[in-house]
Amino acid sequence: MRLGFTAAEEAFRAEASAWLEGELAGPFADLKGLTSLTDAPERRREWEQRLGTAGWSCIGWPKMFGGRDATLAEQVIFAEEYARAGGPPRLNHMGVELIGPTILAFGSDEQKVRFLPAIAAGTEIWCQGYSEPGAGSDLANVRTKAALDGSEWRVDGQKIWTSLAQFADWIFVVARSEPGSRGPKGLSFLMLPVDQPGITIRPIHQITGDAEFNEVFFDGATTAADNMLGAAGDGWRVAMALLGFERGVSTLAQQMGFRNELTAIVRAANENGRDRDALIRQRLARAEIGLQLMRYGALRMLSTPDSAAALTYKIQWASWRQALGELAMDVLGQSGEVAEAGSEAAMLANLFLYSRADTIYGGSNEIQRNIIAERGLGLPREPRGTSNA
Amino acid sequence: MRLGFTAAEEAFRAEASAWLEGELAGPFADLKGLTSLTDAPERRREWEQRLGTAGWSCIGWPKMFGGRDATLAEQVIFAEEYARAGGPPRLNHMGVELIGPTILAFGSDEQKVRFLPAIAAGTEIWCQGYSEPGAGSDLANVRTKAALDGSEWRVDGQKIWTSLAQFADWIFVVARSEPGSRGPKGLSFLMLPVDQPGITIRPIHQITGDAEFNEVFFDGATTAADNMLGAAGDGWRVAMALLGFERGVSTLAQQMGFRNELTAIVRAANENGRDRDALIRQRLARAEIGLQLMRYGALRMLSTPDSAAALTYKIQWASWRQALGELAMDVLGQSGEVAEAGSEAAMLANLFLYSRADTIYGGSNEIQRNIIAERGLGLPREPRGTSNA
Amino acid sequence: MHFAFTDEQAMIAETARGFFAGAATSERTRAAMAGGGIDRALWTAFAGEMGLAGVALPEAYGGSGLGMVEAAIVAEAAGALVAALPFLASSLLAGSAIAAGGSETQRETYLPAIASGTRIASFVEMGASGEGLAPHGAVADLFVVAIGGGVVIVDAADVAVEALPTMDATRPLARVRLGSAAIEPLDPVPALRAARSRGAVALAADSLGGAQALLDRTVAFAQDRVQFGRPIGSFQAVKHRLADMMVAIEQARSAVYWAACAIDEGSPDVALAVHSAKAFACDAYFDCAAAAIQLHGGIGFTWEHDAHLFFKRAQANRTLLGTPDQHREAVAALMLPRAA
Amino acid sequence: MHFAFTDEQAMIAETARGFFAGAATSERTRAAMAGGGIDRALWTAFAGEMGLAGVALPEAYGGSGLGMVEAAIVAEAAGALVAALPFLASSLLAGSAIAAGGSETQRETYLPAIASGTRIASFVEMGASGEGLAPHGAVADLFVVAIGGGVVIVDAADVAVEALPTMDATRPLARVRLGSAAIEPLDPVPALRAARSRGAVALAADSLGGAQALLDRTVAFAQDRVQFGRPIGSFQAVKHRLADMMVAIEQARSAVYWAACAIDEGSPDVALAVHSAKAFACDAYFDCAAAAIQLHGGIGFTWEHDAHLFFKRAQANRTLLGTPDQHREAVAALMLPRAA
Repeated sequence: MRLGFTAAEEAFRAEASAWLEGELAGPFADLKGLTSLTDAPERRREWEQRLGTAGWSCIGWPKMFGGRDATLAEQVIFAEEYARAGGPPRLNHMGVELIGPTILAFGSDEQKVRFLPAIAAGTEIWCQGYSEPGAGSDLANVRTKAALDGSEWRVDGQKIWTSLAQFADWIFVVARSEPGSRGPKGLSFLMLPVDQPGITIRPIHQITGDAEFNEVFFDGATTAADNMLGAAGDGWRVAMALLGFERGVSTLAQQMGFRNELTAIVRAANENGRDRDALIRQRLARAEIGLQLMRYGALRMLSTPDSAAALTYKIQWASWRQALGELAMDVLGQSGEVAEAGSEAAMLANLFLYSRADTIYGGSNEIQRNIIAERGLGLPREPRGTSNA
Repeated sequence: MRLGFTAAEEAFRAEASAWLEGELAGPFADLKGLTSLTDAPERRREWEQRLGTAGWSCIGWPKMFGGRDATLAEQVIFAEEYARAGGPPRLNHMGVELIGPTILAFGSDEQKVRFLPAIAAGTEIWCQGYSEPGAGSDLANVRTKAALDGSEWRVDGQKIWTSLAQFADWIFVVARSEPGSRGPKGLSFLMLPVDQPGITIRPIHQITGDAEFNEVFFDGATTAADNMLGAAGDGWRVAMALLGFERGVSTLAQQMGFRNELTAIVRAANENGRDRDALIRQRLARAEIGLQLMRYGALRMLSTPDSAAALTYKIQWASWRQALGELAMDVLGQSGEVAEAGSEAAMLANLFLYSRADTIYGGSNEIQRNIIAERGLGLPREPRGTSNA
Repeated sequence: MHFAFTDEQAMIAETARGFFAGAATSERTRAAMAGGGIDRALWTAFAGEMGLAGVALPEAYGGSGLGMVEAAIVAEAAGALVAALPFLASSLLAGSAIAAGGSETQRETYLPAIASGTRIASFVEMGASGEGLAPHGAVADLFVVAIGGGVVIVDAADVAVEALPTMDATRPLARVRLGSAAIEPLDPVPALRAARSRGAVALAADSLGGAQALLDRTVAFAQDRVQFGRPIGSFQAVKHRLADMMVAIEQARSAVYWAACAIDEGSPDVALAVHSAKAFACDAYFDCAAAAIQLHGGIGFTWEHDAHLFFKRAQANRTLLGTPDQHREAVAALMLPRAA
Repeated sequence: MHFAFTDEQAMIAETARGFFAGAATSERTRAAMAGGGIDRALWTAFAGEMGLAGVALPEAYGGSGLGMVEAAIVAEAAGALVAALPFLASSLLAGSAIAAGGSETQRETYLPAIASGTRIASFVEMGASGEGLAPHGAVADLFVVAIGGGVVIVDAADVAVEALPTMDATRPLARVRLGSAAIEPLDPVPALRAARSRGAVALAADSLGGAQALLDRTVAFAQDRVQFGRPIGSFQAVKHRLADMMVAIEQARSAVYWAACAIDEGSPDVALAVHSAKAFACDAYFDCAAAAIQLHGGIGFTWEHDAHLFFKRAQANRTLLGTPDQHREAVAALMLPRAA
C-alpha cells in the first residue's frame, strides 16, 4: 500500500503540467476554468482535437490507437494535473471514457481501427442511448427495436436522457434485436451515426432552463451491420461492462469538476464572511472530506478493480454533490436567488439546481441501494411485479 | 382555533398546581424530579394512591369511577402542572392511560365497577402483554392460546417486552381463542391477575443493564370467564382501540418527561459551557422546537381526534427522543462516559442508551412508516410472504 | 383551548383553496413568471372580488379584521398552487407594518388601497449599504423600508428599483435603493415586529401549503407510475419517503397554526412560536420538494413539470426573512439567555 | 501508487482476524468487562506469541518495525471483535509518544516492555486541573502525560489513579492525577503529534472493524429472521439501510488507509487525512451501530446481545481524542486559513 509517486512519475507530472498550463494560458485560455457541460461546444471540440494531436487525449490507450500506453499512476497524475490546470469538461467524455474502453474490450480489430483513433483525435464525438421513456431506472425494459435488413441494422424506438446528443457524431444504443424477448435477453449493442434522417434529437429543458439532456427518436435509423459490439443478443453484457468503465479513471476526471465547485464555494464563503460560521465550516469540512474519500475510493477501485468501493461509488458522489449544491446556496444566502448571469454565483446556483438530477440519472439512489444490497450484501432480490414485463 | 384558557380553567390550574406543589414539596418530596421508570416502585405506588384519594389520578374519568369528569382543557392543564411540579412517571401508566379508557369504551357495567375505581385509587397496577417472541412488530401473529375451561379462561403461551410487569397486579393480553385461526381473526382480549402460579415473569436486561422489560410466561394461567373485554374473537378490535388511547392525553404526560430531560441537557450545557457552541445551540433549538411541536400536535389530536397528526405521533416522538439522547451525550462529551451513578449525567447517559429502544418497541419506525403510507396516504400494502402465517 | 379550525375558518380555507385551484393554474403561473412574477388577473380577483388581500387588516381600513390564523389559511392555500401574487409583500409585510406602526392618517391613506389590491406595497430591510432586496419590488407602488433604527414609507417613484432575474420567478426580488426620497416615518418597533413575525408565519404557511401539495401530487404519481412491473408506490423506499414527508408536514401544520394563534392571542411565547414555525416549515418544504423531485424520477427535474416551481419557492422561502439556521439560533437564544 | 494491501499486509490482516475471531469471544470480552476491561490471556497472546503489540514500534526496541498501515490492520481486526485489550493505550498512544519523543535511553527502557506487553502503558492529556482520563488507565504500569506544554513519562506508582465505571467497559477510563511524582520529560512536539495522530487513526481503524462486523452480523440476521412471512432482509427499508452502512464503511476504509499511508509516507496532507479519518470513521461506526440495533429489533437492545458492546465502543471512539465535530473544525481550519 503506497500513495506516493516515483521520481519518474513525478517527471511525467511535470511534463503533463507544463503542457496543460501552456495550452490553457495560451491558445485555449478561454476554456480555462470552464465548468458548464453545455457551454462553448465548438471550442471544446477544438480542445479535444488539440489534446489528440498532442497525444494527451486517451493516454491509457495503446499507442497504435492514439494513446500513449500510460500506466495507471500516470493516468491518475494526468487527471490531477488536468484539474489543477483548470481544464474544461471533456466534450467527448462518452467517447473517451465509456465507448472507447468498451471497444477496446469487446471490439473486433476492424472496429478498434475504425473508431478508436477518431475518438483519440477528437474528430468523432459520442453520446449514449440507454434510458427509454417509461422505463426510468429499469434498464432491462428496453423497447427500442433493431432488425437486420441486408447489410444494415434498422433501429426504431426512442431513447431519453441522452446527454449532449446535440454535439455528438455517434450514438451507442442498446436495442432489442430478438422480437418477443424480455428483460436483459435478446438485446444488442449498436453504434449509429447521429447525422442521418432516421434520427431526430429533441432537447429536454431541465430545472435550470438549460438543455443538457435530449430525447432521441429513431425512425428507421440505420447503421452498417458490423457496427455492433459483441454478438447479437450480447447487448446486456456489453452494456453492463460499459457501465463498469464509468468507475475507472474517468471518476478522477469527474472529481476534478467537483473540486472546482468546492473551491468556488470556499471562495464565496471567504468573500461574504460565511467562512466564520461554525455550521458552514462543518459543512465545508464534510464536503472536503467527502471529496477526498472519493479520490481515495477511486484509487482503491483502480488498484483493486473488483473492490467493494466500486459498487458504492455512484450513490456516494451523487449524494455528495447534491449536498454540495445545498451548501453552495446556504453560503450564498439570498444573493444566490439573484445571482447575475455568468457569475460564479450563477454557476453555483446552477449546481444547486442541476445536482437534483445527480441522484436520479444513471441509476437513482434507490436503485443503487438495491444493487448494493443485492450484489454487495447478498440480500434477497426485490420482487418484480407481474403487471408488466 | 384558540390556544389560551378561560379564567375558570386558570383557576383549575391554580388549584391543581397548589395541590401538586404541596405534595411534592411535602410528603412526596423524595419523588420530585424522579425520571427513572423503574426506581422507587413502592413509593410510586403510594403516590398513585395519594393521587387516587385526592381525586387527581384519572381526572378525565366519570366521578362514579374515581375521576372528576374533567374537560379536555382541564386534562391538558393538569398534565402541564404535573410536569411543572416535577411529578414522577406514573407507575400505573398502563392502567390509567390504556386499560382504563379501554374498559370505559368496551367494558360491561360490572367490569367498569370492578376495575376502574381500583385503578383510580392506585390499588391495582397494570401491565400489557402484546408482543410475542418471534413476532416482533407483527402484532397479528399472536400464538398465545386461550381456552374456556368451565368458568375460567386458561392461557398458555409467552409474551415479551412487557414493561414493568414486575410491579403489576394485573396484565391484559391478546390471545388466540379460536384454534386454527390466523392473523387478526380469532383473537380475544383477556385480563388476568399476575400473582398466580400459572404466570412467571423473567426480567430482560437491556443495554443499560436495567430491566424495565420482561418476558411473561403463561403456563395454565387462569382468569375468570368474565374478565374478557368485548366478545370472544373481538380481541384485535379492542387491542387496536387501546393503542389509539396511547395518543390521547397520556401523550402530554409523556411529554412532561421529555421536558425534564431537555431541561437537564440545557442545564448540563450551561454548566460545561457547551451552550456557547453554535452546533450544540442548533441542536438544542431543534430539540425545543420538536418538543413544542409534539405538544401542539397533541393538542391538535385532542381537538380533532381523527387528525392526521395522530398517525405520525409515534415516529415523531421516538425519533425526537433518540436524537435527544445523542444530543445529551454530545453535550456531556467524554464525561458522559464516566457519569457517576445517580447523577443527572448518569440519567442522561441512560437516556442515550435507553432511547435506542424508542424507535423499536410499540411498532418500530419502519412499521410506523408502513402504517403512515398505507393508512395515511393510501399507498399499496406491503406484500406479505407465504412462508409463514 | 381548541386547536382546530372554527367553522368560519374551515369555510375560509375551503374558499381559498377552491379559488386558487381554479385560477392559479400552472399555465397562468408560468405566464406570470415570465411577466414580473404577478398574475394581474389573479391578484385583482384575489384582492377585489374575494377580498382576501385584506383578510388580516383592520375592518376600519377596508380589511376583514380577521387574524393571523386566517391570513395563514390564505397563505397556505396560495402556497399549494405556488401562486404568483404579492400577498406576502403587500399584505403581510408592508400592510402589517403600517397597521401596527402607522399613524391614524397613514393607516387611512395606505391600508384601504393595500386591502383592495389597488396599490401594491412591498417591504425591504436595508443594510448599511442603503439598499436591499424587496419581494415583488418591481411591481410595488410603495415600500415600507427598515433602515438604521427607523421604518419609513416611501413611494416607488422616489426610490431606485431594479428588477432582478430571480431563481423563484413566482416571487421575484428587486434591488431597492433609498436616495433622498420623501419619506414618512412609522413607529419602528411595532412596525418591524409585525412585518417580521407576520411575514415569517405567512412564509411558513406558504411552505406548509406547498409541501402538502407536493405530497398529494407525489402520492398520486407513485400510485400510477409502474416500474419493474409494480406501481412505484408499492416499493418501501418510496412509501417510507412519502411517510417521512407526511410526518414533517403534520409537524409543520402544528407549527404554523401555533405561531398564528400566538400572534393573535398575544401569547408570551410568540417569539418562540414564530421562530419555530419559520425554521421548521421552511425546512420541511425544502425536504418535501427535494423528495418530490427524487420520487418523480427524470420527469421531476424537467422544466415542463411543476416540481421545480415548488422547489425554487421552497428555497426562496428559506432565505427570505432569515434562514432556518438563524431562526433556530434565535430559539437557542431564548432557551439560553446567559450564553446568548 | 498502489492503494491496496501488499501480500504481506494481507497476511497480517488474515492472521490478526483469525486470532481475534478465535480468542476474543463474546464470553471472554464480557468477563473482561467485569474485570478492568482487559482480557489478560488475550493480551499475553496478542503481545507475546503473536508479537502484535509492537507491530509499529521500531525493531531496535523489540517491535516489528512496520508502519501505521499494519497497526491499522491490527486495530481494525481488534475492533471487529470489540476486543478488550490496551493496544490503543499502550502501543499506539504511549508507545508512539515514547518512540517519537523519547531519548535513546527512554526508548531502550520502555519500548521493549511495551512491545512485549509485559508492561502496559497509557496516555492522558491533562487540563489546567492537573487531571485527565486515561484509557485502560487502571491497568497501566506507566503513563505518558501531556500537561502544560510538556509531555512526560511517569510510573503508575507515582500518580493517583482512580478506576471509573465506564459506559464502554471494553476500554474503561481512569482518572489520573499528577502529584509531585518523579517524571521524565519527552520531546513534547513529536511525542504529542505521534500519540494524537496514531491514536486517532487507530481509533478510526477500530471503528472501521466494528462497523464492518456489525454490517456482516446484521446482514446474516436479516437473511435469517422472518417477519410477516418474509426474511426481513427482503424489505427495502432493511436493504437500503444495510446498503447505507456499506456506503459509509467503504468510505471509512478509504479514510483509514489514506491516513495510515499519509503517516507512513510523511505526506504533506497528513493532518487533513488524520482529521478526516477520525471524524468520518467514528461517525460511520456510530451510525452503523445505531442501524444494527434498529434492524435487530427488540433483541438488539438486550444486554445478552452483543450489539450494545459495539454501540458503546462506537460512542467511546467518538469522544476519545477529539469528537467528529472537533476534527471537522480542524479540517475547516486547514481549508480556511484566513478565517481560522
